[in-house]
Amino acid sequence: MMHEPQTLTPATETKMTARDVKVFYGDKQAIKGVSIDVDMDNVTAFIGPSGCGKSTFLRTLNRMNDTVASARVEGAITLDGEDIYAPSMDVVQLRARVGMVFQKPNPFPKSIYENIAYGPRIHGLAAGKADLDVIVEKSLRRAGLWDEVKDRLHDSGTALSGGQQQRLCIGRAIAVEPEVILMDEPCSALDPIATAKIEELIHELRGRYAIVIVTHNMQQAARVSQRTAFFHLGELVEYGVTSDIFTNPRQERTKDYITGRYG
Amino acid sequence: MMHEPQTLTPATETKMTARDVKVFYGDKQAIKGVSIDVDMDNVTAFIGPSGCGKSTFLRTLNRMNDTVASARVEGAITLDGEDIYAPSMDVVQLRARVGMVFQKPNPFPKSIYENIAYGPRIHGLAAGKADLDVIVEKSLRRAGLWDEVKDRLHDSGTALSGGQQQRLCIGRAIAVEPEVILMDEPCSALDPIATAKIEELIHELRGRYAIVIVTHNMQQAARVSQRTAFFHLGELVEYGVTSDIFTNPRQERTKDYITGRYG
Amino acid sequence: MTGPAIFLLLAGLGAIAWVSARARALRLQTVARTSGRRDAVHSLPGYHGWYVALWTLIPAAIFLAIWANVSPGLITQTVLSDPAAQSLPADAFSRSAILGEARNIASGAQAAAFNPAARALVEPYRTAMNEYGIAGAALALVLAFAGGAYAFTRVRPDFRARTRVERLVMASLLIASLLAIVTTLGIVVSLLWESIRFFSMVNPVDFLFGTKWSPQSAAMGYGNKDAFGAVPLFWGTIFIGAIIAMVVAIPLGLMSAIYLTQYARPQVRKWMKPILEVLAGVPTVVYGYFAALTIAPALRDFAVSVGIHGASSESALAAGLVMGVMIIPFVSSMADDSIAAVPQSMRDGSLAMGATTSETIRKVLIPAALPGVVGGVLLAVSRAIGETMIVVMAAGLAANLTLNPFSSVTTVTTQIVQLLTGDQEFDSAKTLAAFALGLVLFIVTLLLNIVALRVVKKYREAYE
Amino acid sequence: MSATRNPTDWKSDVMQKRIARRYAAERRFKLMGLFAVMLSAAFLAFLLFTMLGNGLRGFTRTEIALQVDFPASPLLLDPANITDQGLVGANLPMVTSEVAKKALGPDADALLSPTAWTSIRDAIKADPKILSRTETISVPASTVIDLAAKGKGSPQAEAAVARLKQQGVLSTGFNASFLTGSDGTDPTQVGIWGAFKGSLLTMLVTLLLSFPVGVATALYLEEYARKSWWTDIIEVSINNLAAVPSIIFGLLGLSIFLNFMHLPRSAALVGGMTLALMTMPVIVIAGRNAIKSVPPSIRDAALGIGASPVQVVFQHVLPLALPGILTGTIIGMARALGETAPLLMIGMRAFIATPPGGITDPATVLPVQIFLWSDEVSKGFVEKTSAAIIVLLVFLLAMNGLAIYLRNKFEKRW
Amino acid sequence: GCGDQSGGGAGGTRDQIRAVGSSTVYPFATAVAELFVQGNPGMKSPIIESTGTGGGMKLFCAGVGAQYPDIADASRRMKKAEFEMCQQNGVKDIVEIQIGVDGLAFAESSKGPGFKLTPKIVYEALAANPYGKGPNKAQSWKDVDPSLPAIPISVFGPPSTSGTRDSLAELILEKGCQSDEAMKALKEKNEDEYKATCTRIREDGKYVDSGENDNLIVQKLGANPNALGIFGFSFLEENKDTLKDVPINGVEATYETVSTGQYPGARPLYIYVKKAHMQAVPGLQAYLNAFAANWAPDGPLTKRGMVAAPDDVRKASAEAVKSLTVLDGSVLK
Ligand SMILES: Nc1ncnc2c1ncn2[C@@H]1O[C@H](COP(=O)(O)OP(=O)(O)OP(=O)(O)O)[C@@H](O)[C@H]1O
Ligand SMILES: Nc1ncnc2c1ncn2[C@@H]1O[C@H](COP(=O)(O)OP(=O)(O)OP(=O)(O)O)[C@@H](O)[C@H]1O
Ligand SMILES: [Mg+2]
Ligand SMILES: [Mg+2]
Ligand SMILES: O=P([O-])([O-])[O-]
Repeated sequence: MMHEPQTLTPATETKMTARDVKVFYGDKQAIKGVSIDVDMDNVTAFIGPSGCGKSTFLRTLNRMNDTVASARVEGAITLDGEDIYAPSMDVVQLRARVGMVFQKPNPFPKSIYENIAYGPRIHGLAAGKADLDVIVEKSLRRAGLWDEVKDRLHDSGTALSGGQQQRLCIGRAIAVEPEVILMDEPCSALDPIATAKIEELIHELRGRYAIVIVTHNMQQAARVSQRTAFFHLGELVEYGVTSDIFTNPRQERTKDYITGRYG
Repeated sequence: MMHEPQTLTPATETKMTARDVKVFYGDKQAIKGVSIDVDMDNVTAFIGPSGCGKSTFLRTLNRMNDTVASARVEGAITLDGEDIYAPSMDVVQLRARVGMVFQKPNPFPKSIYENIAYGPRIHGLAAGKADLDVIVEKSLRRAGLWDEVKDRLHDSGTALSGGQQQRLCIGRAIAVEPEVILMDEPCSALDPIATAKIEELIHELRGRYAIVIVTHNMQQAARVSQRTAFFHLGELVEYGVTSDIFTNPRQERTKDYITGRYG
Repeated sequence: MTGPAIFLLLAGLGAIAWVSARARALRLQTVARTSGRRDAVHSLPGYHGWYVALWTLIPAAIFLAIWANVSPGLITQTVLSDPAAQSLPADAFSRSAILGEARNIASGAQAAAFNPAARALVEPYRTAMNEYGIAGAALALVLAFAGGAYAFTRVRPDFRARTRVERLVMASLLIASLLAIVTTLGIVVSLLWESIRFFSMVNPVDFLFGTKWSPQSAAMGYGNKDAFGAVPLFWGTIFIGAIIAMVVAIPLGLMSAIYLTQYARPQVRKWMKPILEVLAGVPTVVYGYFAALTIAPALRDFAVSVGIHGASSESALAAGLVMGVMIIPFVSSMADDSIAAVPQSMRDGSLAMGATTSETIRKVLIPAALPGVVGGVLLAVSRAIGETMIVVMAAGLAANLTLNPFSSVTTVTTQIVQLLTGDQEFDSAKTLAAFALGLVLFIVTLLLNIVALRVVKKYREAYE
Repeated sequence: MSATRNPTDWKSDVMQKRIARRYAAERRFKLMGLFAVMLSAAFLAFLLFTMLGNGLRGFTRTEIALQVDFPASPLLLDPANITDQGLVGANLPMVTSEVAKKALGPDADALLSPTAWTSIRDAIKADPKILSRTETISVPASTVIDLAAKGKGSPQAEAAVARLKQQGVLSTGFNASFLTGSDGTDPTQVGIWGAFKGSLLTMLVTLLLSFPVGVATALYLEEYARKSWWTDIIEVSINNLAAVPSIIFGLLGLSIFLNFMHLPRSAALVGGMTLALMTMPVIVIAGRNAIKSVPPSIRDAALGIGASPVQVVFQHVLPLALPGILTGTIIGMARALGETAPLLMIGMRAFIATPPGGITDPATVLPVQIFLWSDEVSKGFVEKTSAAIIVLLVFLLAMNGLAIYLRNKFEKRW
Repeated sequence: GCGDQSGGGAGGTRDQIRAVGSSTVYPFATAVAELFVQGNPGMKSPIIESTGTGGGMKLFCAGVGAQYPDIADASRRMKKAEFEMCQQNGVKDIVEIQIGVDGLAFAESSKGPGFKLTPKIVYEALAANPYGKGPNKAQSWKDVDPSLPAIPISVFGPPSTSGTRDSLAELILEKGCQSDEAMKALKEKNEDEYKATCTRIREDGKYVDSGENDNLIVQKLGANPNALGIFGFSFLEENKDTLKDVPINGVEATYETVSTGQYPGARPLYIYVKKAHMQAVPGLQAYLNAFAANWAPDGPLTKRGMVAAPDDVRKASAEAVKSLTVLDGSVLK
């Protein structure tokens, strides 16, 4: 692939913090006390074997876990220093500020234009049609999709290829001007070429948004992230600079995992 | 695992032969002229990448393909010299003689006893209850399950663990005294310990029944079989003594496959 | 020999055949098995038993069925040649009535004669029936023996009895499935046949597009012109079933489905769903009674109190409202299915954008589920326009072309019931009109269903 | 990497107002949903309570205690020889009327049910010895009195009730004859047993015809039929039949079973056959779904061991699918039990005061009986109609409950 | 069976009497059925189906035998065409029994304006084409006759298929129509046109046809004080609390006026019996006897709203029950 392990930008601004976060599904504990900082200028990757709780933890960051009736979150998570689980926090606004991209591209069965316009419309970010047009174009450009779709903005979003759909979903998330973008294995349903495009896009978005990405693919983590968190059985085993984790893991478990002993 | 590549027993008796077998699903040809001999004293493994036709070919050997409406078989397959596709061949008896074990353990939702007794009952192999009891015990013993279940013969077969279920299925096949046993990836749904038990069992059954096993796992093929057939794109690329195939393949394609170039 | 006796005798023979064939097969097979070859034995002994028993029973039964149809004619021929039959009237109908009676008395199905002329014929009938009865029984027994014997000789260890018996099982399954076609044909033929006769009296164009429905005046001999304009019925049907009922059922059904699937706690959902389904299980006659006795008078009082003109105690509104309530579960379960079929990822996608639940439902889920919901509504409409008892009891008979929901309208189904249970004339256009209406109803509901199922199916595929 | 960002100011007033509006809309929408559920449930409750309110009274009846001085009455009866025929000739109605007049005044005829004398007849039959003494016998009151005693009468009737109460002869008791009697002309005397038995016989015919045929068809289509234009036709027919309005089946029954095959009019046989045609597709569709949900691996297992296709189906698939098929059958039968319209077409709407003895006897069924009673003039029939509805609903709810129970109990995840 | 002249069909025996026909006679027929069972313990109750007079005739005349009804109830006399149909189907000997009289009652709500009508007024208000002079334009009763109030014409009545509607045509409309000489002449000249002109009822919503269920008309009148209802006399009797009678030609419909025939809307009620069935259906004679025993004035049937026939008619009917006098088709119209 085209990118070598990324160099870390010295952290300027800590965007989100998690302190001793525990997540339970009913009686079952899926996350066992995780503390982590996500900063603004680097891409953070979550890796770990299947079922270790990467997705669960990611979803606590924008309270998507609220939609699972049995899920319960303990501990403190902040966004710009504000507790996102505080009663005063408005979850609707939180999710606008912390956008999310899912494993399987999930464009709405509407036109490309409507897919992008959806967020700005519900949050009232556009003053009028012209304003909305500007937002749509800008978001599609940032998602690297504009040139491919500009002539067919009113075709259905579901008619695009998988990679285009995923970029559409990224564009959709960008359109509401989020501060953080969470991505849960955004490329695992894509072919290598589409994957490369998304990775490229992540590079370009870096710095503008705080980005957290869950991935199964360790090469991908190495390519796109500057920081990596390794999860195992609901615990955060190791969190550090990506290049260190891959070349010089401090924990035995991490080493075994990245060398393919299990997972 | 516990068994090293097996030594070939000089073939004493050819049990089944296939000559230029072609299988079509509708217009699509899945098997493109395969000829093979299965002998009584050795375990034959079918390997090859996914979709190459291993299962399809295996199922022609006991005419399970008859149940697929679109499937059509050409060529000649014999069992003890008798053409199994001849009109005079009774497919029900054929299947009693050529037993089958499937990828996913599929015990009947009946008691363990009834699972084993079913075959002898429909084929009229037991003269009475006592006779049946004997058959059930013998089959379960051969399947290496007797000690684990002898106290709960009347519990449901579906309540067993996956590996036990698969052994139950083998016992069920054995109970009708088949001559050949076909196994289609019998361990792929099992954990390593259960897999080891099944492989052990195959060893013990060798010689008593002609055994054909499809497997994805090349180590497994090397461990349990004496002859290996390598399929690719519906063709039989190479068929020979297992140790030769793995250490000294004659065909380029075989070599590429066993060294992991594709598949 | 009487029917039951023959039946018992045959059953006995069948049982004997079964037991003996089974025993024979068992004996032969035990011998064959020792010979070693595996395919020396084919079927389980029980199958041999069935094979022989069926050979014993079926030919005899078929013969008896034919005999039961043929022998009465032969018996009557014999009786007619009896001197006592010379005095029979020439006219075929009364002749057959008398003969039929005599036969019934002779067979003991009837105690005394309606018609004195029949009495003389009872004795000849009795003798003739006896003779034919014995002959039939004898032949049946011979057949049973012959069939059984033939089959018995075929019992050999390697005889494929199971295959034969199974072939019969398969044949009977096939025949059972043909009944669906026969029923459909029966419906089409009976409706078409009578409708064609109707349309030979009434111009189909007048029927389909005429705006005046008064079959009574036709029955009174004023002619068929202008009497069978079914448009007011079609309108009434649509007004009640497709408009008023849907105005009630669609919002309530849809919103219930949304609430129960998206908002309600699982416990609430678990209880409320079956409770709402009870609405669809209440018999329509109960709804009709309820509409006529409770709802309609209340609505009329209301209409009168607010000064609505032409308020009737049998209003379109009363029938439509109650029908709408009955339809709620149809709409809600279809809506439920359709919404559930929208992938969870759509919902997640929208929520993750910061949409509220209701925004997600209104802007993403419902648009995505729309084809399914529409299909469900079409099914509900087809059900509503075919509904009979509610409208019979609560909608009235006045064929009005009106938009006033408080006035009385009539529907296709009401008129069918009315035309066929009220006064009937001899093959008058009025009676036949019921079948023509039935035909229209049949075609319309069928089309609605086909379209609805297409829509639903297509939409399901879109997400698979 | 430069960062030119213009983050949205979520804290601004405009945004805060907007969010408040959105939450208000959310609450409204949720309330609308709750309202829809509640309204539907309320309607059901209203219907049930109306029926209960009207109908429970139908299970009770008002009785008047009559003191009958048998030796003094002009009865033409020999106590030693009580026969049915003798009781008929005994002039009981007249005697009853006279006794009543003496006890209750000249308007006694209006107070007692026209069938009041049958109570006295039954008392004599039960114990002929009473003929030699004075005995107090409870006889049913007339409809007018019955209604007034239950609080629904005219002023005159209420006055009469008050008077009777004062005399201490009025009582209210369980109306057993409602459960054992048949149709009649006087609401004090009608019962549902006749219609109920008619329903049972009709359902029996329906079940015996539709269940085997439905299951056989489902098996054939799901297990054996190879896709062809032929099975397509069968399939389309079945789906269509499931959607055909029930009254069309009535037309079919009328023209085929009655006019063409000349089967007996009004009989449970014809009703059952008509309903069977209607129920069969329901069973087929439920059956196919149940059969479909039996995992193919079970079929493979059995085939792989040498079971024939017929054995596979009858020894494995059918037993596993049976709970599902039964659930569908019960639901189909419940629908048939509540069906009225097609039966009207085939003449099952006659006045039949004797329960049917067999499937070829004229009969009526519960829903049709309800329909007939709903048309009656006498006000006393209102509560009887509702009472009959209660009986019907109890049955239907029990059947549906059983279906749900079966479904939950045997719901298997493979 | 092919070639079987004894006729197919499920002949079979019947131990229950079977009657079909008029909805007007239905309550009386069922009441007698009950009395019959009480008087004949062990007998099964007769099966009585209300199909309307014409529908009953159709079933009745279909043939002789167990699968055909024994009795047709009628709220008008059998028509000649029906009689001929019977003959054609082998139903030769029919016994006609008049069981009583019913009045065609005109009624209004007890809160109503107090109509006073004549056949002529009714005809002019309801005819589709009064005297053949074009469609009926009368909107209010005042348009018909200045003596009447100026309220819109609104009449609830039976459907013309019912015997009750036949009676309305014959007893009231034709009489009103014949007040015009030209119409009388027309009757001689062109029977069909006469019939159309004199008996056809307007269909513009002024006359609301309310089905076989007279009970509904009663309910509707209660709700519409300005409307007029037409139905069987027994229903008027049953609902004296909410309805009041509308006199025709100054004659009120009362028990006396109807039974003597003084009331213009009086009409006879009949039952028709197949003589051929008398021997074959157990209890048929007893059922007829039960009719005869209960149709007297003060009898149970009059309590249910039937009007007893005049003495001479009752005597003749009793004789018909006893000797089963066969109906002579030539007296029918
Ligand atoms: N909705 C839920 N209810 C109950 N348990 C859940 C739920 N979602 C996840 N879990 C459990 O929580 C644990 C963590 O799951 P999670 O999906 O977070 O893992 P993951 O690391 O994302 O795995 P993968 O790489 O397979 O996506 C797992 O054991 C899983 O079974
Ligand atoms: N029922 C069927 N109808 C049509 N095509 C089929 C059917 N079953 C298998 N095929 C096709 O036939 C080819 C061979 O399939 P088969 O299942 O035999 O492969 P396989 O070697 O067993 O693969 P795997 O290792 O994944 O089990 C494939 O291309 C497959 O898609
Ligand atoms: Mg995950
Ligand atoms: Mg395979
Ligand atoms: O039922 P009818 O008496 O009106 O014929």
